[in-house]
Amino acid sequence: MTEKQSTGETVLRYFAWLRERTGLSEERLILPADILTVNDLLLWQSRRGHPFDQAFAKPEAIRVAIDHSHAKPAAEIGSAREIAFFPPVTGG
Amino acid sequence: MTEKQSTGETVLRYFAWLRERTGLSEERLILPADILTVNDLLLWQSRRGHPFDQAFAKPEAIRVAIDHSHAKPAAEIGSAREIAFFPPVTGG
Amino acid sequence: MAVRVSEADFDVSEEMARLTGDDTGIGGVSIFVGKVRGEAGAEKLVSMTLEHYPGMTEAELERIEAEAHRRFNLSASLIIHRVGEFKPGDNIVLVITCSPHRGDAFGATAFLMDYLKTCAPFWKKETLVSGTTRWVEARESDDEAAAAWVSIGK
Amino acid sequence: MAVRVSEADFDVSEEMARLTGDDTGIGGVSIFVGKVRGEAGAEKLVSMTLEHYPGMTEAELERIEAEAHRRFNLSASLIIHRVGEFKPGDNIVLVITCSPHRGDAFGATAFLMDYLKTCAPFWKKETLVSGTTRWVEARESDDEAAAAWVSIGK
Repeated sequence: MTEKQSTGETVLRYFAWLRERTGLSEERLILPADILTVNDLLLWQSRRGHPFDQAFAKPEAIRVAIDHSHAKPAAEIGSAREIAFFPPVTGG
Repeated sequence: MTEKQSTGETVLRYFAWLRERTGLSEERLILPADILTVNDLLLWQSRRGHPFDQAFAKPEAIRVAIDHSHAKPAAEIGSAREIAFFPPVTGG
Repeated sequence: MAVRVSEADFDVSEEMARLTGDDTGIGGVSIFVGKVRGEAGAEKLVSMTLEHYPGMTEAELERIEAEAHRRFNLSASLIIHRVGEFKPGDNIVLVITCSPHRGDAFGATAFLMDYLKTCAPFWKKETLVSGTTRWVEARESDDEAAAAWVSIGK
Repeated sequence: MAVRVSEADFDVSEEMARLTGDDTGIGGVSIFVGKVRGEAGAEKLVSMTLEHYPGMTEAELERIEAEAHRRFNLSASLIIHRVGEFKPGDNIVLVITCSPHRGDAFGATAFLMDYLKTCAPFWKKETLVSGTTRWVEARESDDEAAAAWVSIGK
């Protein structure tokens, strides 16, 4: 654990219907120190109250990227600077 | 057997190195009545003398089309109006 | 190797000419163009909006492209994906791969499209004639197409 | 459905635009362009001549195209094959297939190229830097590629 991680801000980004349901495209905050994995973060979001509780009610429908790379539910947050939430992609 | 077949002329066409080795792109002639299949025809060509004997020395390297459709060695000549001889194709 | 995310349309001939250049080692060029379809299920589409994740999109497309170059013998490749608002018939995506032999080009273009559809952070929102808007849902068949490469390609 | 045998070069964008027209049912366009390579084995190529069998060529291309439409869900298709004398880098063949879904377009274009290479009566003759001319020999791998469709496609 670096000092940067425990004191630094993380940028959270929201895309597609997650952006619409949270009403946010981006926020900067200091994550609670006990959030270690993507799963922890999704659980925390679902307990954050309106509008996050509804947006994150079905975490299995949500994909997460840490610093521009896809991250699985068990992945560790580590010293992530930017974490993004979005539905499964539909480009192409 | 129609009268047309036994009396009519057949056009023989030659492509790629078969055209070069026979020195012919096309000839019209009445085929001997005992040529029934593609195999018969290839054998006849190989016994026709110079330059056909050399051009048709390896019949397995030669493909045949009857009236614009690929024909296997056992295919019957029938009342073919145009028979073509060529090496395996190399387009595309 | 090149990737581009752009609102602008692309010209297939121009992009192909630029990509092949004077490389006479190229024997086959495989191109795929994805277009906006005019129907969404039983309903007619008015428009489609494509949103993406700037920064991650480019990184992900470059990763996918690099993987294609590891798996296939490629002389050159290009991925262009458009973002913004589109009408039925508009171009969405262009993939071009060049190779000495056609098999590698065919394989690489299919591989790139399958991975792009399941990994690149783009999202489509449809506006229907009825006035409804809705986010397109990911198709299971796309996941399966991408997953198939894991077993056969590595 | 269209086939064309021509000495003239083709423009991919133009041909694609003409083929898709205003059909908004098309979601994927798969294109293949075959080009003259500058090397023939270890030797450098000066030019390549393409001979064909007028009459049979068109008939064979139409048969192959009709078979592709039976096997795949296609909205439109085009085959252009050039004949005459060419330099390294020149275009030889263009195949375009359009479909509601990309899988059918990818499959049909690969199918058309595999069959075209083994069934359509074209022959290539190379002129090398050394002055030698030689007829290109058919590749076994092309026969195998075409044969593979018999078992999986029917």
